[in-house]
Amino acid sequence: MSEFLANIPFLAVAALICVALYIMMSQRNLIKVVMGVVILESAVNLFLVTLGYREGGVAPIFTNAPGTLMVLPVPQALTLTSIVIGVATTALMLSMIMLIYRHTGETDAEKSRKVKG
Amino acid sequence: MSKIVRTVAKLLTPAILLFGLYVIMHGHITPGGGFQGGAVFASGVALLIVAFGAGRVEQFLKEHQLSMLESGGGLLFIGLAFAGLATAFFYNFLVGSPIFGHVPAFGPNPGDIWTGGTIPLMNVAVGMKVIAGLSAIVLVMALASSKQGEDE
Amino acid sequence: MIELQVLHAIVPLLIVVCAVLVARFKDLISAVIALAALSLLLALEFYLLQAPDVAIAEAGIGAAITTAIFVIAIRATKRT
Amino acid sequence: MLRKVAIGLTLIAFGVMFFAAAVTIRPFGEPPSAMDDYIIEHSQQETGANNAVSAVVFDYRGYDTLGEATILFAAATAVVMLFRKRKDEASD
Amino acid sequence: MDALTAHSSILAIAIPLFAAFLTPLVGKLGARTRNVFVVVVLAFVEFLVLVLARDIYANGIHLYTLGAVSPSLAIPEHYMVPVRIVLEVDGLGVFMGIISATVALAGAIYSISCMKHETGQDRFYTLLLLLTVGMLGIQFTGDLFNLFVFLEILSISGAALAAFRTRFIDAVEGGFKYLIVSTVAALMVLLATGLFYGQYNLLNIAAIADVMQYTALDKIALALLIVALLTKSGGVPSHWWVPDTYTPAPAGTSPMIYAATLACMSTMFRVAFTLYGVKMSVATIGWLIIIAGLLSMFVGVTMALRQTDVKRLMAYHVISQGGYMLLGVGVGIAVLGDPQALAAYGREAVAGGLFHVMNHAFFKGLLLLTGEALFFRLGTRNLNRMGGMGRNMKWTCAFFLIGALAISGVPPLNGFASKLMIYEASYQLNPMLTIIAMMVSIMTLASFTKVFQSAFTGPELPEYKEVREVPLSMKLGMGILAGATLFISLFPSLVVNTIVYPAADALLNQAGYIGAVMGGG
Repeated sequence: MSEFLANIPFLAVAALICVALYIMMSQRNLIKVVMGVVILESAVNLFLVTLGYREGGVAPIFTNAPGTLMVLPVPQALTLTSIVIGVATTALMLSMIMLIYRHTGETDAEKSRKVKG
Repeated sequence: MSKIVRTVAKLLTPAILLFGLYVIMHGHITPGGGFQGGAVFASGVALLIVAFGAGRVEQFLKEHQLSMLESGGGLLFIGLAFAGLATAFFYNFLVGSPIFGHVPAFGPNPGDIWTGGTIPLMNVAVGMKVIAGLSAIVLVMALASSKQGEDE
Repeated sequence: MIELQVLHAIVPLLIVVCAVLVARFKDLISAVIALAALSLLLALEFYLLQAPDVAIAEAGIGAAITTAIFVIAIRATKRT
Repeated sequence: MLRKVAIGLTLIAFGVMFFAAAVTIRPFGEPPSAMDDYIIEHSQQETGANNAVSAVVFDYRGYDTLGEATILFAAATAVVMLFRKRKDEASD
Repeated sequence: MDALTAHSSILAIAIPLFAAFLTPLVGKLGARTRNVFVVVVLAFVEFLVLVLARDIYANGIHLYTLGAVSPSLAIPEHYMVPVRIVLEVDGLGVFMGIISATVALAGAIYSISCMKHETGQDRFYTLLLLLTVGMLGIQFTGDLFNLFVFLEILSISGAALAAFRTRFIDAVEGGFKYLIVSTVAALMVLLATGLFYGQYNLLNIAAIADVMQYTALDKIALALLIVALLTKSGGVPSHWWVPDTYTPAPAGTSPMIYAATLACMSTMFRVAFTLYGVKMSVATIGWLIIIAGLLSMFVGVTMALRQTDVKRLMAYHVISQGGYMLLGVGVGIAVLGDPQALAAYGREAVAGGLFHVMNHAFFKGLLLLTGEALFFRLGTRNLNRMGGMGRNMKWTCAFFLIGALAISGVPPLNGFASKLMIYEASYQLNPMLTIIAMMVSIMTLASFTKVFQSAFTGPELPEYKEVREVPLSMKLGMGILAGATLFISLFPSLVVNTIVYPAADALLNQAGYIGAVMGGG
């Protein structure tokens, strides 16, 4: 049981992924679908940072750190990259939705004809 | 947007922008760097756009200027990567040289801004790029959005 | 140390709650606010996980820029 | 109705998979660290940066960062392109 | 020259990237300068890839460690795992590199006249260069996270290009679908990367393959990777985005998006063969891929028979022909654990699948370009409103004939050669596979006969009397791909032996791939 509790961050990641998938599959409003993608991105980011956490470690910055027991730096770098990638894709998706709305007057996946096949 | 928001934006924006620049410059010794600083700076620009409207911001911050700045940042960044090509692409050739070349001792230390080799320069390049890229995205989307609003 | 463990349990749970709120809200602006709250809590969790670099980036990009572009996009389209 | 069942089944499949992964993955806070220990030990000598994350972002994995900057550039280009003025806009 | 060879892998990626950042500035100097600049850059990339290919066929796998003291030093001295990003190019990587660079060059040349009347051309060419970067990047990298990054570059630039003609609603919707599918797929790849990183603290493909234990988490990662990359390569059951994205893609970009799709497919093969290899339950995975392939073939071709939009029809053939590649390589995976069967027909099956990738990139690219040429001159893609174009557009007609005969597997064209290899190999695993594949081939021929009849033969329609042949640069773009198709048709054994078998062997030689990084091997 205590092991189960200790893994709460990982469980939260799993729950976030499920919520994101639910939003993406069940919502017909395209903006909501994009929100699902954003939550999925957040879940993956949280997963990466969680992977790098070391019990009792400090941030991997030597300036004024108390010692060299540090959390892992690589996942943090990966997460930085993935956050910026996330905002880039989100912006492009939202721009496309704005254009779809300009053409059809709808942001609903089914009303605006073919989107989502 | 209401007057309060504008006043707050007027007071807050310079601080946000300055903090963004600070974060970019000290990326190699304190938490932060080009991305974080650029994001903070761009969020200041976003605040301006929300408070004063995209039209007014566009009067002194043109989209094509941002495009140029972004291209410039990208070229500077990849140029620094190319500069290491004598050894390998992305080789940190400035470590040990007089410019940013000091090497700190291993372990915790108070930090020295003249360290990091190409890292501070890359931070600046990426900072330029992120500021320009994110601001351009927000600005263009806001302009398109306000235009779309008028159409209806 | 025990407080830290409690925090490590509570913040992720709050993040999940925010995600569920995003799914439940019909009004898009409310959903965006929930999303922004999720981003801020995520930044807090990153800080707790000793990742201040990522926390700054998430606060700047996730909470500010993403919210801004969502609001812009919603303003240009329908609200629900 | 069919759609709801399909969504439910997919969600259950993914849910079981991810929760199984979350429980079986190693305990939180005790990562293996073959690669990262090298960086913690050597980043100061090799790059001169006190911030190990910066060292990873711009030196050890600088190529990823280049890719990321490229993505931002591509997205900005794409957004500007999508909202560009068109010749036929008057007739639109 | 030696220095150029040593750095050729990174230069092939970095130079178009540099050029992409430069394109907005060069665009200020005028359209002609910019067009020449883009074409010269892509030609130089092609040259670099060929230099790299010569090196690899002579000296084996090419390693490039970014930022290291010496590029060939994948693992830091006195250490046991790779820390930096390593580019690892083997026979497969350079094989796909040649395809991508050639298609990109043809697409760019074709676009010059085709895009003349569009606005925003600077950005068009920037994105075109970035798409090339993405394709080469995912082929050359030896690092899982880097794979994710370049997959995203590819997705964003591909989606933006598909949506380029924003005046058409289909274009924006197609781009949006492509973007959603790609983003979710890329996030799945990232999740799988995280699963590996959490277990082994490694990101390098070779190093992970070396220590892989095939735990429950590895199985989940395998499922995520296969689903994600199968989706991106347009196989059934996640094929629905393909026609919507390809149909509206402008000018020379649809062959490039197609080449990007193939790049994703070859990445899937890389994951299956190199990352997992015999450690996974090969028969199950192999048969799953075979079934996906058969379904793709069948669904694609039956849907294609019903289409009246010329490019949409071709897009459904993209799905159907992708099935052949999956079938060929799937047969190879299914017998991976059985050395005897592997030597008897497994290697040939993989080679056949890869040969079909190459052939198809050229002739389907050609067909997509002819479809765009018809649209360029007629302003419609509807087959029922075309007719008699064979008289006015002789070149386009000839190019179309080459492509159509090749895709239907008519001897002596190259499509026949690669399909024959797949038939022979799959027959030995299960004769039913061959029968289905042949049936699909006949249906393909029927479908393209219909296109030929309605577009090029028959009475000349009065409203198209004034239609002329397409401009020179479009003919040139089509000509490059037609030339490549004809070259392979004339010298199939030469091409197979010099570049296809090395690519297949690179896939099958997992130990070699690992050993190049980890030493020993």
